[in-house]
Amino acid sequence: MRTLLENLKERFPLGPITEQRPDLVFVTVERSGLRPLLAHLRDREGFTHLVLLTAVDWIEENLFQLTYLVHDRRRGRDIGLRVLVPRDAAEMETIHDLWPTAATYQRELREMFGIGFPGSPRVDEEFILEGWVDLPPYRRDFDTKAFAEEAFAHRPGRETHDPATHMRERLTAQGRAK
Amino acid sequence: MTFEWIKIPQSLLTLFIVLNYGLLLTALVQKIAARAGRRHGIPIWQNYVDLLKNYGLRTNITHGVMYYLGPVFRLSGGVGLLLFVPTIYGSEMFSNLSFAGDLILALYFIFFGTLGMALGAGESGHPHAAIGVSRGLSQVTAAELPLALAVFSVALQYHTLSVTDIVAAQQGGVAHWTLVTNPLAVVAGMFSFLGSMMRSPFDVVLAPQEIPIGPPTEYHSSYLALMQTNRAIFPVAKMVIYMNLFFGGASSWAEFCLKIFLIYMVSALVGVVFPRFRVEQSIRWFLTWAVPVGVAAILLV
Amino acid sequence: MQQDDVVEPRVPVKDELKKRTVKGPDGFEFEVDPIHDYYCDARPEVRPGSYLKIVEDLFNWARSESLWILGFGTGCGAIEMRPLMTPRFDAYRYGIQWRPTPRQANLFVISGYLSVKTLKRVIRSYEQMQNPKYVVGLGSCTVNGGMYWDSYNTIKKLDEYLPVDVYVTGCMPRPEALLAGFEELKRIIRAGKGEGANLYAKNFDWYKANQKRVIHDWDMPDYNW
Amino acid sequence: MTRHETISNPETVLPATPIALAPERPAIDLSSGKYLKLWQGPQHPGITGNMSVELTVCGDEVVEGKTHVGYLHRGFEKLMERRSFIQCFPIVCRVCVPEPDFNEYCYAGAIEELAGIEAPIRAQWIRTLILEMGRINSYLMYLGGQAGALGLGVVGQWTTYVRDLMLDRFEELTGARIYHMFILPGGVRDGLPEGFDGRMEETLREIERTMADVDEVMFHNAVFKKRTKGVGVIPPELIDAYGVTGPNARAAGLPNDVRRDQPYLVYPQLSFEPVTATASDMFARSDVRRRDLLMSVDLIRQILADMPREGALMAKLPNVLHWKIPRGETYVRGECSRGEYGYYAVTDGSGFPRRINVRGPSYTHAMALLEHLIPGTNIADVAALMVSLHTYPPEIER
Repeated sequence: MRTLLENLKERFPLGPITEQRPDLVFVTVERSGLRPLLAHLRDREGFTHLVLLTAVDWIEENLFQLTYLVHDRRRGRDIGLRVLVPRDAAEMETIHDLWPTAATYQRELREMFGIGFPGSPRVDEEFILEGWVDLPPYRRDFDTKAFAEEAFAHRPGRETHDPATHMRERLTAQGRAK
Repeated sequence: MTFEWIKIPQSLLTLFIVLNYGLLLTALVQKIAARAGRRHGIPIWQNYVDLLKNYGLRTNITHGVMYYLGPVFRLSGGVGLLLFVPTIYGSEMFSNLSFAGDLILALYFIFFGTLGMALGAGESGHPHAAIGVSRGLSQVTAAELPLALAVFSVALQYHTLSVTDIVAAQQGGVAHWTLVTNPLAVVAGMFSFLGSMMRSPFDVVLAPQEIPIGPPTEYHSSYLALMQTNRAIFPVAKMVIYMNLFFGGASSWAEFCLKIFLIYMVSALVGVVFPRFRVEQSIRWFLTWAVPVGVAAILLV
Repeated sequence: MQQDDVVEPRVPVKDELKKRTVKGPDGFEFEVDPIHDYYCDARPEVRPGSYLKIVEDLFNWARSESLWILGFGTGCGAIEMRPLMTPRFDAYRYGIQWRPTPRQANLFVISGYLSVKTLKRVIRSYEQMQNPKYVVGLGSCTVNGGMYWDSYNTIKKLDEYLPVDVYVTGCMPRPEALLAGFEELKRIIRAGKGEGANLYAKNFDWYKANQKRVIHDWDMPDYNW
Repeated sequence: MTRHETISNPETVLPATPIALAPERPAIDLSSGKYLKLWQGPQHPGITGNMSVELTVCGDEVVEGKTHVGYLHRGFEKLMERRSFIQCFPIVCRVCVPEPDFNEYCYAGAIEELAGIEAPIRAQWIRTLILEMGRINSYLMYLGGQAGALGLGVVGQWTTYVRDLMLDRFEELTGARIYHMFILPGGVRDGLPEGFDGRMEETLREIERTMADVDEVMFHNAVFKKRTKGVGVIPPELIDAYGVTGPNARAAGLPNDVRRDQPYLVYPQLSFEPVTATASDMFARSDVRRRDLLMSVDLIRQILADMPREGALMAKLPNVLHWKIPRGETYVRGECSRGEYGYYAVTDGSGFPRRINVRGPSYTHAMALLEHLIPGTNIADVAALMVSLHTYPPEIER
């Protein structure tokens, strides 16, 4: 893995590198540098298997982190490529021509995060949700509890406890005494 | 030949007996098939309850006249088939209207119900029904071919088309049955029988996993109940033909019940252990296996 | 419930469902209105039982002994349906069978949570079943949301949308619990109280308003059967 | 990177060639009257779980198929973001119904890795045991489904019967039939009950007996062979394009098995060889799964023979009510019965996960791959084809 990273560093501008496990590395790359790097990894280094493509919402920094995880089946190692895109103009290049299956992931991201992938097949079709009218649900600023309370009828009588207070009251002496 | 009016209540009695026997028989066979899957299966009277429930449903909807007539045609196919062949050989009471019809009429009745059903199901407008109908018609046609050949072979053998005469010729012990005297025709006929019983491997017409459940998809309440009635009568009627042609007929109700049960078990046991053919595969199967046997049966007579 | 409470669909109708003119293979032009061509949207009516009590009792007995379940696994509860119909539990013994089409089924087992998308299909399937018909809610998630009480995509209270006869709680309910639920349902039917379909017809506007409140892309007729 | 030398002949490993996309098909003119739209599902007995395939058929041939999912979406990934790490534990298993233990393992593994905890050795053995038991369950269900989709219902009866026996063992061990909630972050809830080994051995023998019957009725059945051989072939060059993993890839000749390629838990100490086939059709896929099932039976015997009976079951956890995990991200994978199952977890230093993404194998198999395989098949084969990819919709949409 070390040699691979050295190699990559020579050819591509790489951002911060996290070595999570001996066989798993996360690398931050520029938005524009992603495609050539992915193509290189796929064709030259044997990372032929796209494991997943997903996003993380860093709302505090106003960024979406896209994670492209590719896997080298022969050597049993993974590289995760992190790409940061701004939240308000969330758009990314499609990679469905490198991996046709990526189109599914991109459809999901389009729907659940509102990240656009122009050119990806059927990307604007509804994937999981149907008739959704609110914010894309996986965004951090979408509050599922408030939405559920507002949208659905609830049966009265359901109690929700905060675990910490509940435990304190049940377990400690003064809590029980109360 | 004069027509005796007493024939009509007598035939109705036959019909009644056969209906009850059919309901119990299908339940019994389902129970036996369930045993193969290590289950107890349905109660023996379940078919009666289902029938009663379906007649007792409060709503039904229609898709047009043909939709109404589909189950009616199907039922009249079954009833007609039953009534024009002698159920019990030698019994004046249960030979029904067989003086009037012959084998050709019986063959026609076997097909008649299917055609009526096809029209009715086609009008229901459900795509699964339409696909089921097209599959059903092509498969039934393919399955009918060996039966027709077997029937010709038997007719040539006994020089008659009258079912009563054919049965009469087979009396006097197992050695006189067509099963022994013309085995090839029996094999061809039984192949066709498997194909027409709507059990695996030839049940792609109904195929709940593919086109649930084919032609009857849209049928419900009393339409369905009518079809269930037919489902009890028609197989038995068909097996009566087979019994008369190949297995020496029956001279008492006990013999009748036993022989019908055994013939039914053939298809049930095959059905339990086989998955189903696709429609073009089953047609090819009939053409490559059953039809040559039928042709051979004709040539050897 | 007043008519003006009915929520208008908030999502535009899909293109394929719009009214349009189609040219057939023989050059013949005809108009297609997918939503209204294929379905009958007459309001359901309350159907009283038989005039004679003894006949109705007999029918109710037959209904209770011949429960045909619609083969629609709506949620994770569907996984316990298989053991239910196989050697260990063998529900066929009690007259319970699968039917693959809603037309022939008369018992709808809502097997677990219903997402909004499934709810739409469930309503349509339910409306295609013939009166009398019964609904069994399976799992805690149909009662009050269960595990998914704060999920944005599952309904929390099934009886707002469909008339429910029996709830079987648990996550996941065991097949034994299901069999007990069916026995309870049989008791209800025999007592002549399994009138869910009539309840639905009677409170039709209320059910419809509830359904439309959660299904934003209502692109089907109000009642189809 | 030392293990890759053990990997068998490099010829089977795919060269990095340009990906062949599905051939462009002429647009389908639905109003021409030549085609028929046919929905399989969601209310359809031939569909695996609650999903649907929108078929465009021309005669008996399917010209286009589109998968529609979302009927089971509960928003787990969102719900986990508002539950503390220990509160997530009871809901993760519900992501995938027929084989829930992988969710528990992957979640626990990811959390342990990010929090720097190591599960005790004995707990790891028990985890492996549970995962293999779950695999057997899942395969039994698959075999019944595959036979049932072709009209051979009796196999489903038999396999569900032995699956019930296996569920009894699960119940003994964990107290539940379906959702076991046994693999906690930090370890497992309990050790094996007394006499478990003996009863497990009986169950395994019963499974082997049933599998012999299934072999006879299903795999040596002329009609079954006729229906499955040469149907639904996944070309080996499309394996990477469509992210095919697990038995589907192994049936195409690629010895891809996470248990051996990136061993986790105690798999390095067990001896096994990935099961492969070459034909890559429906028959090969079911055969690979049948042999894999028998291999799992063998693995369970190995585990029960070798596992330590004494020792801790839980690592020491911090107070779970105030459990905070520093910022980090990881991906933990395992080989479940359908392929590669993985959890991608991101933490941000708070008491809640920042993001958890479930990577289920059905996600790629049922969506892009199925849509690629369907055109050109017969309507009658669609249900069987879908079952043969072994897809479970709850893990697609979570």
